Amino acid sequence: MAEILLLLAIFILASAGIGLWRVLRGPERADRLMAAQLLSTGAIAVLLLLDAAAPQAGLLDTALVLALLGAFASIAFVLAARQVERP
Amino acid sequence: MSAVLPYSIAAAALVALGLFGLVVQAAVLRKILAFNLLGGGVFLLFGVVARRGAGAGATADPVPQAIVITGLVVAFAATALAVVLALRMHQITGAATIAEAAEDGFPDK
Amino acid sequence: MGGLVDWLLAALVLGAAAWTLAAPTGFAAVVGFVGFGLLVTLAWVRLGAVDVALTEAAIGAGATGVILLMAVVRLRGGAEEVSAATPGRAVMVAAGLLAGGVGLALALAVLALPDPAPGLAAAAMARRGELGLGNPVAAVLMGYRGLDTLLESVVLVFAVLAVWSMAPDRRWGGIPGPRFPRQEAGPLALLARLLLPIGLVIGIHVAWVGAEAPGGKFQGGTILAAMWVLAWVAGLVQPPAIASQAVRLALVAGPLAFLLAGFAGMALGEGFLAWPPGLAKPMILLVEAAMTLSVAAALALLVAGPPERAA
Amino acid sequence: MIGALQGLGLLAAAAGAGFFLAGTVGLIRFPDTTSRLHALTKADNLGLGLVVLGLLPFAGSLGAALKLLLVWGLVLLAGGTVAQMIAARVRGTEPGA
Repeated sequence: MAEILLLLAIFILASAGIGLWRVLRGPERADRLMAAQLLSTGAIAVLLLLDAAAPQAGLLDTALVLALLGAFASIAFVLAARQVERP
Repeated sequence: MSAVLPYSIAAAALVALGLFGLVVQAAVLRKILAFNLLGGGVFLLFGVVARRGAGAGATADPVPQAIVITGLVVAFAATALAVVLALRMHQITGAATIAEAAEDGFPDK
Repeated sequence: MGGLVDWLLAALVLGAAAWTLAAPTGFAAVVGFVGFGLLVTLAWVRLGAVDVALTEAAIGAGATGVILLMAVVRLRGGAEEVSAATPGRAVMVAAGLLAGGVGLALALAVLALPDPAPGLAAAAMARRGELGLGNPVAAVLMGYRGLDTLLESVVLVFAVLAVWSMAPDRRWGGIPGPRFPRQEAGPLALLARLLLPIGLVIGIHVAWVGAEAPGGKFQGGTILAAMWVLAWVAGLVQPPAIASQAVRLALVAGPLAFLLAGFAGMALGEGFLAWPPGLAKPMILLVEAAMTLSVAAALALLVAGPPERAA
Repeated sequence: MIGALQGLGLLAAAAGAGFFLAGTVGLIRFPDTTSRLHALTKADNLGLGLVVLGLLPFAGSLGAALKLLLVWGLVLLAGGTVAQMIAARVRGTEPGA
C-alpha cells in the first residue's frame, strides 16, 4: 500500500518537474507564475501522499501552510506590478 | 528510511552553485539569489548531519534542526535588508550592479 | 521506492537552483527560486526534519518569494550595465574551479563523517520533559540553545531598524511601503475576506502546537505576518507609521519577555536563561506568545520596507 | 470493508495523479498563455481534489480528514484567485490598469 502511494508521489513530482521546465521558459511572466502555482499544488499533493504512506506529525500542517501561502507570491507580484504601472 | 546520499550531493553542489553565482553574477538581485542558494546548501548540510544523528525516537537530531530554524529566520531578515539596500541604491543612482563606474560612465570589464 | 523519491527530489532541487542562476531575466530567476523553496521543503520532510520543513514552507517558499517578487517589479532595466559588469571568460573559469573545489571538498567531508554519527538526539529526547515540552526541537530552541534563540529575536529587531533607516530623513516616522487601493469586489476581495480568518486560525494553531508537535513561534508568526500582508495588499489595512508606540512595542515584546525570563532564571534558578523547575512551562508559553507577536510584526515590517510617505 | 474503501481511495488518488499529468501535457502542448492557464487550473484543482478524496480512507482521525479537506479548499480558493488575476493581467483588463 505504502509503495503504491510513494509511486504516485514520484509520478506527480516528476510530472510537476517536467511542467516546471516548460513554464519557466515563458515567454510571458504569466507563464512563469504558473510554474510556481503548478509546483506548489504538486508539492502539496506529494506531502499528502507521503503522510498517507508513513504518517508523521506535522506533515499535514506543512501542506496546510503551503496551501495557505502558495498563492501569496503570485498575488503580491500582480498587485505590486499594478501599483508600479499606475501613473 | 530515506538515504542521505542524494541530499549530501545536492547540498554540496548547491554551495558550489551559490558561490559561483555570487562571484560571477553582476546584478545585485541575482547576487542576493545566489547567496540564498549558498545558504540553502549550508542548511541542507546541517539537515544531512541531523538525519545521520537520528536516534532515541527522534527522526533527526533536534540540535542541528533548531539551528537551521534560527538560521532560516536570520537569512530572511538579511535578504529583506539586502533587497531594500538594492532598491534604495537603484532609486538614488539608477544602478543595478555594484561595479565601479569607469570614465565613460560604464562599469569596468 | 523511497530512494527514487530522494534522487528525483535532489535532482529537481539542483535543477531549480541552476535555473535560478541561469534564468534570462530577474523575474524568471525569482520564480525559479520560489520553486526551489518548495522543493527544499519536500527535501526537509524526507530528511525527517518536519519542523524545518514547516519553517521553509512559511519563510523560504512564502515570505522570501513575496519580497523578491515585489523588488523585481521595482528594479528596472540595466541590461547593458549588467552585461558590461559581467566578468569575462577567464574569471568565469577561475570562479567555476574555486566553487567546484569547495563543493567537492564539502561533499567528501560530509560523506566521510563517522557512522554512526555523533549527535545529541538522545540527550535532547531525554531532557525535553524537564521543560514540559514534547517537541524536542522546541526544547532545544528554548533550553539548550536558548541564548541563540534570544539573540536571533534581537537580530530581527535590528533588521527592521536597518530597513527603516534606509528611508530619507524627511520620511522618518512615516508610513512604510506603497499604498494599495481597497478592493471592493473581484477575486482578491473575496480571497482576503475568506483567507484572513482561516489564516489567523492556522497561524495561531501552528504557533500553539509547537510545544508538542512540529510548529512554533517562527512558523506561526510568519503565517500571521503573511495574513497582515494580504490585508495590506488588498487595501483593507494601511501599514502603521513607524513612529507609532504600538508598533515598536509589538516589535520588542518578544525579545523583552525573553530577556526578563532570562533574568528570572538568575533570580529563581541556576543562572541566566535557566528555566526554574516547575515554572518552566508557563514561562515558556508566555515567552512564546510574546515572540509570536514580535516575529509576526518584524516579518510584516520587513516586507513593507522603509517608510515612503508622511504619516 | 476498510480494505475495499482504501482500494477505491488508491484508484481515486491514481486518477488524481493522471490529472496532474494531463495538466503537464496541456502546459506543453497548448499554444498560448491563457489556454495554458486553463489547462493548469483545471488539472491542478481536479488532480489535488481526487488525491484528497482518495486519501480520506487513509486518514487516521477525523481531524486529519478535515485537514485534508481544508487543504483542498484553500488550494481551490487561492488557485482560483491567482488564475483570475493572472488572466486579467494577460488580457489587460485589470482594474485601474
